[in-house]
Amino acid sequence: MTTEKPPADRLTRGQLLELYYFLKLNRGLEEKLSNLYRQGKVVGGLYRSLGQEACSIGSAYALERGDIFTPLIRNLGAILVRGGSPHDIFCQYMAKAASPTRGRDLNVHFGWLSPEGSMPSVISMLGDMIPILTGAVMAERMNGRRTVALTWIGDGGASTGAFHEGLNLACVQKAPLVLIVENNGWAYSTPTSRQTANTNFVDRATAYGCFGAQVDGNDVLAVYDATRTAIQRARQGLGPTLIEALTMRMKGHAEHDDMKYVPKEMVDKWAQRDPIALFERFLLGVGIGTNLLQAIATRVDQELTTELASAESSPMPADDSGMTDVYFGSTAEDPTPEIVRKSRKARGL
Amino acid sequence: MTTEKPPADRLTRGQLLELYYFLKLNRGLEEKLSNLYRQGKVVGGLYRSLGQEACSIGSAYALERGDIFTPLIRNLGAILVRGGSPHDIFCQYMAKAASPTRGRDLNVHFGWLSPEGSMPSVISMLGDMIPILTGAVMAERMNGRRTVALTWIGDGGASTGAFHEGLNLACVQKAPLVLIVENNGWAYSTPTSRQTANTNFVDRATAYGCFGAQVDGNDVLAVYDATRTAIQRARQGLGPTLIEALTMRMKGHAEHDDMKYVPKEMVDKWAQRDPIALFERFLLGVGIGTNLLQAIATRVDQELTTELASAESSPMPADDSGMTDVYFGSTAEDPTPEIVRKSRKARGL
Amino acid sequence: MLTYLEAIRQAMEEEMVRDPRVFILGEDVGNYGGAFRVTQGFLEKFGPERIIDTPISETGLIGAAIGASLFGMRPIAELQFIDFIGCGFNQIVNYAAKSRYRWGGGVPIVIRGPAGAGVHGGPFHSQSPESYFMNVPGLKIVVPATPTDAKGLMLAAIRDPDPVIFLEHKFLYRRLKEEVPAGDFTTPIGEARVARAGEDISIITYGAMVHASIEAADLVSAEGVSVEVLDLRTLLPMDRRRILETVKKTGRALIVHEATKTGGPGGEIAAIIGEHAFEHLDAPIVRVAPPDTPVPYSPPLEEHFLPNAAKIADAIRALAEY
Amino acid sequence: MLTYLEAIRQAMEEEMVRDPRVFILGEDVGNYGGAFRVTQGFLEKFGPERIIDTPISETGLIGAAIGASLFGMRPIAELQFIDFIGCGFNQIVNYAAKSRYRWGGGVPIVIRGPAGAGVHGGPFHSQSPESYFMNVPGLKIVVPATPTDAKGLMLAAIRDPDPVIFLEHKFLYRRLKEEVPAGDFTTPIGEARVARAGEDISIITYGAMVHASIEAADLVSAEGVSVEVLDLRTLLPMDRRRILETVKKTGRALIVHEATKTGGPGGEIAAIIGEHAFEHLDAPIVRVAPPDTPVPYSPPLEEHFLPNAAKIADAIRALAEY
Ligand SMILES: Cc1ncc(C[n+]2csc(CCOP(=O)(O)OP(=O)(O)O)c2C)c(N)n1
Ligand SMILES: Cc1ncc(C[n+]2csc(CCOP(=O)(O)OP(=O)(O)O)c2C)c(N)n1
Ligand SMILES: [Mg+2]
Ligand SMILES: [Mg+2]
Repeated sequence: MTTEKPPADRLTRGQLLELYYFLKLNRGLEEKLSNLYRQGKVVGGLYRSLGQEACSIGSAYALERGDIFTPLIRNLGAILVRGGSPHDIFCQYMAKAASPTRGRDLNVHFGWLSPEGSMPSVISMLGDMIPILTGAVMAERMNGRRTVALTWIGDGGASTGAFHEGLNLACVQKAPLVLIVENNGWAYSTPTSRQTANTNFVDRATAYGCFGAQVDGNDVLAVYDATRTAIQRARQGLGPTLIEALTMRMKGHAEHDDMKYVPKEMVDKWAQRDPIALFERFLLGVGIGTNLLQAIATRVDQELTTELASAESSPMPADDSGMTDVYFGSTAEDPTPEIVRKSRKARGL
Repeated sequence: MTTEKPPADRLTRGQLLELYYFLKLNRGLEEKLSNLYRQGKVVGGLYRSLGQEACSIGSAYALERGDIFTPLIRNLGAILVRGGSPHDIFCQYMAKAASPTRGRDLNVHFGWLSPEGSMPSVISMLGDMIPILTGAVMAERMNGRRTVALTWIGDGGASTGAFHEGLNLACVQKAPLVLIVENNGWAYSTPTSRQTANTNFVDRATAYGCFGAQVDGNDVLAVYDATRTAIQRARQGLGPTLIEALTMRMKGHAEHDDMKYVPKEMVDKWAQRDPIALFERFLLGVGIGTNLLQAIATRVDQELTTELASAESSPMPADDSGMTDVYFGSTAEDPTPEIVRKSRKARGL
Repeated sequence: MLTYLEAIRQAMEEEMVRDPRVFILGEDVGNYGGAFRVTQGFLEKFGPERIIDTPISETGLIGAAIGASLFGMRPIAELQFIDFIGCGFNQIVNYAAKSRYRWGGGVPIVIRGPAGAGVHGGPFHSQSPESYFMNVPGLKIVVPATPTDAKGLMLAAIRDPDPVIFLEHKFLYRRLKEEVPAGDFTTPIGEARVARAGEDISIITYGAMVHASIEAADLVSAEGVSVEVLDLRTLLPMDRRRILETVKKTGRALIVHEATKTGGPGGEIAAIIGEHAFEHLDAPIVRVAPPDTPVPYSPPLEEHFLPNAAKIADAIRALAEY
Repeated sequence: MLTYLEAIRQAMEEEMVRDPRVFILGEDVGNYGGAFRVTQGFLEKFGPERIIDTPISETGLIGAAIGASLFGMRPIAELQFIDFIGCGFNQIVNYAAKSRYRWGGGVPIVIRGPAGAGVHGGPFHSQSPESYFMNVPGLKIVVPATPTDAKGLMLAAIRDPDPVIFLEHKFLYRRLKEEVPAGDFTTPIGEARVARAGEDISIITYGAMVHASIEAADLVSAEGVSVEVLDLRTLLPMDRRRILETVKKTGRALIVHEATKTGGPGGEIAAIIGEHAFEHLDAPIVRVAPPDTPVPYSPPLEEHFLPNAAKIADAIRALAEY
């Protein structure tokens, strides 16, 4: 059904550059969003994945045709890898009519279903996607497909009951699920040490009876490799893997948050380990030239500029366009009281 | 504040006999309830702890003055150890006015709050008591008391989100909580192997970052010792312990359940390890005579007979006695429509 | 002749034979055939891939049902008692209900389980949870009162493109028996049914209270009062047209439900009548419902708590006098 | 002059100084002072034993609040957004609400958090969850509309012996400012307030809609229509007496809420009026409320969704004409 992805050390030059492209696209897109935010054009909050991009890009890149994934707010990069467009993201953040949710929901809260690969939309409540994706791949298995599902959870979200019920169900069902615990040190202002008494999330794999791996979340190839192995095992019917990716959230919870609560040394330490800088060093080491990287950066910027322009100039939704599809094929009733409608009618309105 | 309980090998003869008394009382009480059930006098279902009595008796016996515990349906024995009376239990099961809940709730769903030691009432939804007792001992700690809380959860109940959120919170708070996972092989008809992919529940202790112990749940002294150690640690401020007690449910989920789904060999195997028979052997081994044990059995039977007679002859609640105390100090409004009340009045009723 | 329970079983069984997308998941639905034996024999017939015993995880199993439904399946999630629906609440109101609206992902699932009181189940095995969901756009709530409707509505619920909460009244499970049409038929979701025709007073009700209401109507008919009983069958969407039809005809509305009075579904019904049938009303809109307490366990308390034919008849008489 | 948010903060802060049993737990309430900074400065002032940052565990933290309350404390559980209340739902409706009734264990907790729409928060950060709880005996639901009431009701809620759900309207947090009495006073739970006196039409409303309703009343007063606005302040228990007083005076009832129309709290209000003020009604009972959809995100959609002064004024006019 799918061409299996090679291990990281057998990725082609083209594939390595593609990874680089997505890393740059992810960061560039978020930088453009930051600008929009400062200009007051983002409707609502903006959640950055600065410094964590490798967790999304490396893992999503290991998915294959037909596979399922659901990003959380900091996995915007995964959407890009799986074919989502910056234009859609811009439109989502600006609440435009052309956004995939037609302005009904925000940021990465959108999705699609396709034989090429699906992205069931996330909701805000952390943990809920774990049982939902478990059910998704159980369905796929019932239909004879060997689809794998990938999703993420934060060090904070791992405290939810839905995490537990979902992962436990996935394990007892040997469902082909790969769950990445993105341990970035913080859940909003709460440090991981106040989230759980054992901050080594990979230890949970034993408890649930699944495979476990801990990986440098700032090393895109390490993330890729760990995810790829987990996906292969899942596809073979061996059940879920919990991958703990160690990383750091290099911006506040959202743009309004100056993260004063984070010790400066912690930021400084992780600044040395920026995933894009690390990967550039690697690429230069395997003989890829600066000019190539520069070209990619330029291409990324051009693409983003074009898509942003188009998104910015697109209209907001018509005010009465939010009434359809609560139930299949129907439009919600206008709540205007009967006597108001009658009185309007009487007045010829 | 409390006299610490000695380790099992330093329990006095009197204490050993007390343990034996409670084991016999637990079993005898349930046998009387079974009789009542067959006579149609139990209102609702009857849930036995046959074969698991040591898990409740041994652990509750390790509690000290002021400590808190909440039994689940199969921890009736713990209620007896902590001063609950068979009379109350009979009344609960027969829905009598004299039951601790005045007929409002059933079986072990009752409780009390007292400086001597409290039993916050359980509810049906499994797992919920874990965060609730965590909060209880957090409150005690805030008030400078070194109270410990003990509760149980089944191999099935351990799959709930409340288990996860509660235990995780207790661990990160280093709350003085002792949680016994009573692994009796089944959750209703569901074998533990379909409940979780790792049936070794003690492995979860590592995941949550608390102490763990696995114990023979049919050995009342082993259960006592493990719980005692856990309680001591908790009282010292070292945080929770998860104790896995290995046992077997020797009756159906409730009396209506013939547990056809349990392999005969499994029942036969565990029948060799009846916790009361095992403890009798131990007692005889340390020189306690059969006559003493027989005397206890007789005393238990006499007590139960008296309490049952009194409970049976006590009245059902008055039909309008269930309207108070929804809110503090108030009575729920009679829902009879106003026009009915007016019409009754008009007719002089 | 099928009992209410057998009608539900038959609907699911027949539909599973017809439609390979249908599967059932829940606690003890396989090995045991469900706590009430609604799925008895299903494991043997359909195998463990389609009859799935889950861990005790309402959030997990409802979540899995949602996920499977997004990928073409028609899952039926059984709750051992409907009271446990609070443990999976968030998945229902925040994922299932809003999914289609937000991003187009339809969630055709059925969440079903034994609801209602009358069997001395106490506060946690007797609840009527419908009001939790009455204000949640995107959900449908189905409350069959008869074996025939139980079958027809179950078939409709499974085939419905949207999430349906299917409340089975456990008091009716084995107490009601009737001739149920064989084979494939559906009872449309959203359509009430005149369970008993009458002229003077309209009772609007659902579930087990349909039977108490009919009994009451029969009681007072000897006194010359003609009562129409409307069985809503579906609470969401609510059949406003038929509610207004009967009330406009009789001019007197009596709402009966087993959910406690304050905040129960009767409020919505009263609001519909108060807005749209105002000019036809000859008497106050009256509700007969339990007091605002948990469902008590002991038989005398539970009996006092629940509406019954006598209490309903009293309200009919007072309304007739008015 | 205090904002609505500052009034809530002041109430909690003053009560924590007065009463050592009061403590706060929630996500990011300490380190960060809460997502909306309602508890800003509290960690420094009261220390980590009384301002507890919990894991992301609504069932856990609400459960812990319940447990602590049974042992003499007066916990305040903050939900980061009230939308997450569905994740702790079971603890609220099955433990907290029923505990006193079942076995005598009173649960004096406050569960509070930002509710309501108008800030483009989308479907999961804009909800009005009150209807989930309207049919749950044992709970109280408080919905302050002004800074003064926010303070007085918060003090009353903390001191209340029973579980209180305290819905703070996030749209009002920093938009409303008024002179709030200093120091200790309470606003009784269960008592509505005439927010604007009038003679011709009664608006029954609560929360942010009180302000839209007053605005509408002002609009139409130029047209000679005198509108009374009743601010319920508490949804459970509901102040039936004051609802009936105003409706009996005016004979015309308009219910306004931000919860979606079907199954919203307006139903209960309509039922109360339809039963007890029937003879005084001169016009249908009318509800102005959003359509039955999730709360949409994009500003034009959200504006279309929400009631506002213009829509309310239209209903007033139609009622006045009737
Ligand atoms: C069930 C639930 N409770 C609360 C929230 C509010 N919330 C949104 S993000 C967040 C912090 C998440 O931290 P983490 O899971 O570590 O992810 P990160 O932000 O670090 O990527 C919180 C508390 C939520 N989304 N869901
Ligand atoms: C949240 C929740 N879901 C479902 C149930 C219904 N239920 C009651 S007991 C039970 C089985 C419990 O098994 P286990 O936890 O292993 O305890 P045991 O009966 O073996 O003592 C189930 C499913 C429940 N009480 N709570
Ligand atoms: Mg994090
Ligand atoms: Mg068990």
